[in-house]
Amino acid sequence: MPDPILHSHGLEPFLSSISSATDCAEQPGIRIGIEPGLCHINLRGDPGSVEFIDAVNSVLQQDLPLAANTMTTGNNRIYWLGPNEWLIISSLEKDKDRVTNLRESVRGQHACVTDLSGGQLALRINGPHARDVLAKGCTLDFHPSVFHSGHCAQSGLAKTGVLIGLLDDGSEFEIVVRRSFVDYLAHWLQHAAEEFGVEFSVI
Amino acid sequence: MQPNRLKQGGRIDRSRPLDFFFNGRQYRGYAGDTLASALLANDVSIVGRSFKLHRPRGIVGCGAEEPNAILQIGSGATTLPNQRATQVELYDGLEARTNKGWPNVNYDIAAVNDSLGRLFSAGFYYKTFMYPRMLWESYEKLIRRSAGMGRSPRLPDPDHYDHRNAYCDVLVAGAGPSGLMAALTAAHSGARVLIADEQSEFGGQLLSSAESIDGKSAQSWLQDTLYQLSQFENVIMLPRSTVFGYFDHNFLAIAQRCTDHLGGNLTGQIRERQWRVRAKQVVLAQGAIERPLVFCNNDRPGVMLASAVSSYVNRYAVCPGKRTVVFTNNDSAYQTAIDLHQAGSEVVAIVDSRIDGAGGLGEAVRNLGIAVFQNHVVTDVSGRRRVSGVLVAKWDGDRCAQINHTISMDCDLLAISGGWSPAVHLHSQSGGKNVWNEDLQCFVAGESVQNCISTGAGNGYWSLRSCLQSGHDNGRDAAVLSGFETVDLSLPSVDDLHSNALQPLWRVPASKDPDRCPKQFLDYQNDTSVADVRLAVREGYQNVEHVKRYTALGFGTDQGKLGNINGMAALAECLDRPIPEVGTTTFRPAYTPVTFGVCAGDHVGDLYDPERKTAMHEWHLSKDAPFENVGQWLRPWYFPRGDEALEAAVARECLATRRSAGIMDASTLGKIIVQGPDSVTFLERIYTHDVANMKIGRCAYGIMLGEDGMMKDDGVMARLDENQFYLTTTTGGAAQVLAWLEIWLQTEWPELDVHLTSVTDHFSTIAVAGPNSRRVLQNAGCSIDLERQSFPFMSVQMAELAGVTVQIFRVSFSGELAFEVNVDSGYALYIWKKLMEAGKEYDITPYGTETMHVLRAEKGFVILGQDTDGSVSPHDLGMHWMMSKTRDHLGKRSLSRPDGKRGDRKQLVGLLSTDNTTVLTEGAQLIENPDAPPPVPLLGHVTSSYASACLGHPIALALVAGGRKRKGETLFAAASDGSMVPVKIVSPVFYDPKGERQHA
Amino acid sequence: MFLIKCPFCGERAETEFSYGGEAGINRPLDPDALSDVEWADYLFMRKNPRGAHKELWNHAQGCRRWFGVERDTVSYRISRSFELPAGDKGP
Amino acid sequence: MKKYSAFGLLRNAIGHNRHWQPAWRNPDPKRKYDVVIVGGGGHGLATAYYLAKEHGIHNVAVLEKGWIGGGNTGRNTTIVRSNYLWTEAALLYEKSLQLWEGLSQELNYNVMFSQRGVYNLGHSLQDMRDIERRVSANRLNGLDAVVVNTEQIKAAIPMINTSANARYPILGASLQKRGGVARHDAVAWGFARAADALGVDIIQQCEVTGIQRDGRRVTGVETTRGRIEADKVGVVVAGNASVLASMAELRLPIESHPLQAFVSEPLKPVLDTVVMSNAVHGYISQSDKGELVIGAGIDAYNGYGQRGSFPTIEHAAAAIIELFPVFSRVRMLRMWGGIVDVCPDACPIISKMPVDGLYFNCGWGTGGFKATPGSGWVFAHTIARDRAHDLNTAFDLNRFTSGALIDEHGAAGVAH
Repeated sequence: MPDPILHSHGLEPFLSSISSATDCAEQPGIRIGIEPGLCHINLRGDPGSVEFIDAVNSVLQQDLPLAANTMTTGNNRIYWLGPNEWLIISSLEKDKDRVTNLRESVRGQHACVTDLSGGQLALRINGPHARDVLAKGCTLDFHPSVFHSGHCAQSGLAKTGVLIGLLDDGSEFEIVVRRSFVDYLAHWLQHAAEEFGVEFSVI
Repeated sequence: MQPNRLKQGGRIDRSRPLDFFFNGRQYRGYAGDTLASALLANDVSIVGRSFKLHRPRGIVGCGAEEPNAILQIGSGATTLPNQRATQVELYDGLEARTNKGWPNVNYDIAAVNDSLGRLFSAGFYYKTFMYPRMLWESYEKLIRRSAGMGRSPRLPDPDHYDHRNAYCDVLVAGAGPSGLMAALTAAHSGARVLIADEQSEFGGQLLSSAESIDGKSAQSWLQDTLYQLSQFENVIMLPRSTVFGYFDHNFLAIAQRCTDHLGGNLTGQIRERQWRVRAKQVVLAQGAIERPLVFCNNDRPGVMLASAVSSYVNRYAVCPGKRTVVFTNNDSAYQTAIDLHQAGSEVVAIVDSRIDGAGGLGEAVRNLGIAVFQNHVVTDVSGRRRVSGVLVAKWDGDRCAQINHTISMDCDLLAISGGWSPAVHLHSQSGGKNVWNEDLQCFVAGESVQNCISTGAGNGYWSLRSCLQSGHDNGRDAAVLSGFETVDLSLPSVDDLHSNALQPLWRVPASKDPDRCPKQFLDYQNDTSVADVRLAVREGYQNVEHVKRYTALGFGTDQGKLGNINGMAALAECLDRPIPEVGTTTFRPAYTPVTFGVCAGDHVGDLYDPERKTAMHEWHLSKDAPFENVGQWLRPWYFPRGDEALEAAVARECLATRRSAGIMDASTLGKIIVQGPDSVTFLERIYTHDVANMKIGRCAYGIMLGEDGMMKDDGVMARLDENQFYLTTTTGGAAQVLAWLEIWLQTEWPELDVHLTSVTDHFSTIAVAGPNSRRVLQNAGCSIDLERQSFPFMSVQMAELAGVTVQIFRVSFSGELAFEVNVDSGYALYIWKKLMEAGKEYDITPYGTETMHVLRAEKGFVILGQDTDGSVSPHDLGMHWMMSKTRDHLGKRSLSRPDGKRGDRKQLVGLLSTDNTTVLTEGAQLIENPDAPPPVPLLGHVTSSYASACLGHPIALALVAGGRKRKGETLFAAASDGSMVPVKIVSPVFYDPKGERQHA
Repeated sequence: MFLIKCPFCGERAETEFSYGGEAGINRPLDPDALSDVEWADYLFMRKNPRGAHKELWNHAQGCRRWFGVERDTVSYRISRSFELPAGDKGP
Repeated sequence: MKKYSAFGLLRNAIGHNRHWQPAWRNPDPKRKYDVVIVGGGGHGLATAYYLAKEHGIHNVAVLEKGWIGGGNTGRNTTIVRSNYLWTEAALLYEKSLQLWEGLSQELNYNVMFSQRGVYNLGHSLQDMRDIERRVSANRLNGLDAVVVNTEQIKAAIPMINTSANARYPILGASLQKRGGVARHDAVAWGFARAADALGVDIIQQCEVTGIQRDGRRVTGVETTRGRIEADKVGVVVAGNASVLASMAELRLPIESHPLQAFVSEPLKPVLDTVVMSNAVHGYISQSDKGELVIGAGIDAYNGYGQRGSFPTIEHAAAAIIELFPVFSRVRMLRMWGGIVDVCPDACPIISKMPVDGLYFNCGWGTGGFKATPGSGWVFAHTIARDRAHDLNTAFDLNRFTSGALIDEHGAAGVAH
């Protein structure tokens, strides 16, 4: 692959249009970071198969989350998406051959490895009002007693489907959205977060 | 000067005077006032005219039940129609106007209707305005003009609205004494509590109560309690928030008003927020609504609910009259007499219909020197524009009697209480029935069908003590039911003089029978009187729903909060049946009206629906391409050069592509990876063609049918590996097709080992078409041999292009030599630009959806959804060759039904206008005889029609009955503008019929 | 708005789901052997009961799995959600 | 039946309105009728009226489990139009529209049929192709219909948002000027009064619990008020067709869904026509009383609860604001739901059944109100003659077997 500089995530015009608007002295109630250039891999397989689990583990060096609505973090962020489906997110640079290696490791099994890096974008959301903003557009319960760190869920946010996970220390959400919706979602977030003050940045 | 303002007391802030305007005249009130209290303080007695009879009307209540003081607030884009003055918080500069009355509300010419009142009896419009028929439209214009209430804004709303989803263990609707106790108790147990109240301040009845709690004033207990509640992290308190809807599975909607009270010109902020709450348990503490008494002229300005009078006196420091008569059938209005007396206002008398009168409260009243007329009723009111006196008669409790008055009393305020009706609306909305309580003479909540419980006055507990007690108990139980420990709080002590004794008095007898006496109103806003209900019954409209619909009872903006029970009682009397047998009505959301805006939230304007954009979107924008909505996607329609119009641009794009090279963003196509050992088996059940025989690296055109045999979707299928396939779908069909594949896989054939993954967004697709397309790719640094022998038509290869790994499909939707490049969307814009650069020497021309449509139509390729609808089979499109002869697939069986074999099915054909110049209208119907009278047999319609620059004449595709056999025949294309264009039926393939170019 | 229990993800709001109609309509194994009437019965005829109804729902915005729900079509109460029976490859 | 007139109104007013006659009798059911109509909605009452008037069959009972007009007749958004795409549907609805045009006079009951025009908006190029297709078909079928452009729409409906920057800009519309709205309750009451005057027994609070047969022939019905014999039984019970069918051991190609609507508080006239949009999923008119009457989409699930899910209302509110941004501050007064019986092809079944003497009229989906008089007219013909009229031949139950569906999805969608 060529230089990552060639890579685009679709939010460039959005970011350039709002750069001046967020020039506020006060601490924003919500910060939204865009993390481009990540490797997104969709993994399908049988969690009941030791062979499958071992194969995946040998490549990822990390356990697949087997409980519903959970994620594991380590070298990668691995999200449970369904009873036989996971999303693996890691840095693109570090994991150039990740897709090939994973695919090799499960060859011969009824498993499936699909590169979705171009199709998804991960947003990081933190700040004192992060939960308030998410609750505006999502029907999940974001109360800390329910949505704690390591918890994740696929749901709808405003009018698009998303995957939401709460990362390690419980202060930052990761939101994965399909690329074609990312411009819409960024506009919606900007609108929804306006009352709290919002700041966008590229991580 | 505020003539009715008390010198002291109340919860208003006398240091913050606020000026406001009513019908253009300036008045002054204070912070803490409602518009109604400020109007009363200024002795404004007429605030509206009734709907039909234009009778002058004054403020009756102090909350959501108000039927008369319905005003227009503000002007311009932020004007608000139909606001209840009793619920509008006063702000500086507020402008309010009445809806009716010409020349003005005080002197209204249309009040002549009142003297013709009997003409405007219930249902009169069903009986007239019919003859002559042609005049109905003129009658209707008049009716419409006189109907309606407030005026809609005529400019777009500058404010915002939003939604907030919330969960709680215990939702408490209403923050009066019982609601507060419930919330407090539940909060102590650790439950997540959300408590909402429609008023600006929590407290409900406590805000205007003169009673004491724990030896302190009710207001000071309230303050302590609110402080305690605010200290809980697990409690959310929402004032100005009406729980307006109770839906299935304990889902409730709350409308929170955020800015209205701050003043009308504050725009651009979040004006209202809708809380969408999923509650484990709900405590319904919405209190009770006082009922008016029904007697002659009971609608005169100056007749008010007793509890409202108390509120105005105690909470707003306004005494709405100087001489008051209290008329009641129960204890509660005695407190009003006391409140008035304490405020220094004269209470002429209490007229109590009961023989025994009140107990403890009666004594208290007598100790104050207030006269009590037990066993008496008010039969009529004098004064047209303001109460000037009442007529009082002794009454022995016989409801059928006609009685004459014996006493007349001068007064300017009549405070009435006909008892209380619990606000059972939310309980009813939740699906619960309401049941009649004979002791209390009201409907109370019956058995709960969802996880909710009614409490306090909302469940028929009238006294403060019992409200606190039931709130405590129900709050505790709700917390326990949602999984928390039992908590018992000590209850505050309250003196209770109140007794529940109430005398049923649904209509006060008059000196004449109810059809002849002055009107006894049930529903003020709609002018529904007892006589109207009697008329409805007489005419056979006897079911309560018929009565309501025929007389409009309960159809006002208060939705019958004030009048429904009295109306049902009038019906019961008329039918001589007990009230519960007459039935109850089912309440529907909203409890009080909510704006469309708050229901829609932020899903308006730019955010109404997502705009899906491709990775090349910005590039298209930079070329000033207009966009076409295809589903949620934005697709470039054409790429104008300078001020080129659509036709010219498309002609240029078409020619460039046919002659050299064109490039198109095809990223919106749906893309699905099918993987697994049973992929072939699975796909053969879905698609019509032979999948098993496809070689690895080859592509095929595929169609899928619905089980009804009709075309569902189409696209390219590529075999990437033994067990891996790649499918494309139509842009609009992507999500639907994936769902369709999944439902069959998961529900019908779960034994098949197949995984489906959408890669629609991952891959961007760039189509390069035209005789020079191969050279463009080569120029861009394509790593593979693109020549015909090594990369034949309908095959797929992996490659490096400008250093990026891509997947190249040699497929063509234009009929030209063409390549579709699939690239990781992160690199798509880069590759697009590279291809543009590489194509420069071939004048590579970007084209949009319109050119794509023309190119494919020249080839006779159909677009599903345009050239087909849900009634077109593959046979109709001439796709017999696509159908497997040997095996079953979805939809196949349906094709052999009798209708599938009809000879006159509509079939795909080409059309040429016989003059060879007219571009047919898409959608035009095809007929044989242009002179036939209607109904003309319709043979089909034009599905696609374009000017073909390449062919030099227009072309069209059509579906025509038995079309394939009609080739050479002439039909007429009849468009909606009446034009008739003769057309010849030809083959649908206009260009390169042998298909040589795509194989180049 | 319903609260629907996805057997895999737990209770979620109705807006995450799409509806799939009556459950348990099995596609005939040999459609060609069916009369037109029998085929129409499979294609179009539905129980559409007033009361208990076994129906299909898809967790469209979640795990994308189809599952069964038993719901009363009058009270809208859901008595249970269930996973669809796993496939049997058969002979 | 005493005729209603302005003079009668005046005369009765003088008599303190004490001499009005009941609009219909309240009889006990007889032992036997020539025809029993199950369902006292607009369609059932119209059927009874036309049986008596057009076919001379007066020994007819209409059995209603609740109160007449209490089902979908009293729960719809009252839109009347006939501009359907397919000839079969267009001619049936046009027959109905023609009956509407003289209905107040025919029944001597003002049903307030108001021909204020119906606009069906187009928001995409494909919408506009479909509109052209439908309007040209309408014209050839003898219906009034025109295609109008954005400027014409804006001129007729000043409050509408015709901005090209809207998310789904309005590109044009079809207009049927003869379309409009009517007063829904009055339709049921008017037919009831007129049918009663012709001898029809209208029996309320009488629920049918069984359909009795002797071999292949219907013999009567079992009801909560006892057994009633009948030579012929016509069933027209929107929202309960499958339930009644199961009493005769039949299944129908029907699913029942909630369909919701809501009204605003009454406003001074602000919208003088009917506006419908399939793409933006909302339709709106203003009643004579001043309320904006708004139809929402259908809820996806089967439901007999006469209520739907709130998000459906939220979507409809957003759609209305998209079309009419000025209504954002207007308030919704009341929402409700009806039960619509939906056929796979969005067209009704007006048909003889496999049991002799049993007839069903059902599956009107979201579009039944406009068809009320026409539906009654052809159903009466079908029952009286034991065969379909030309206008409803295509709406036979057998079309689901033969495959000859009349697919109105494109033309009907959710919007009625």
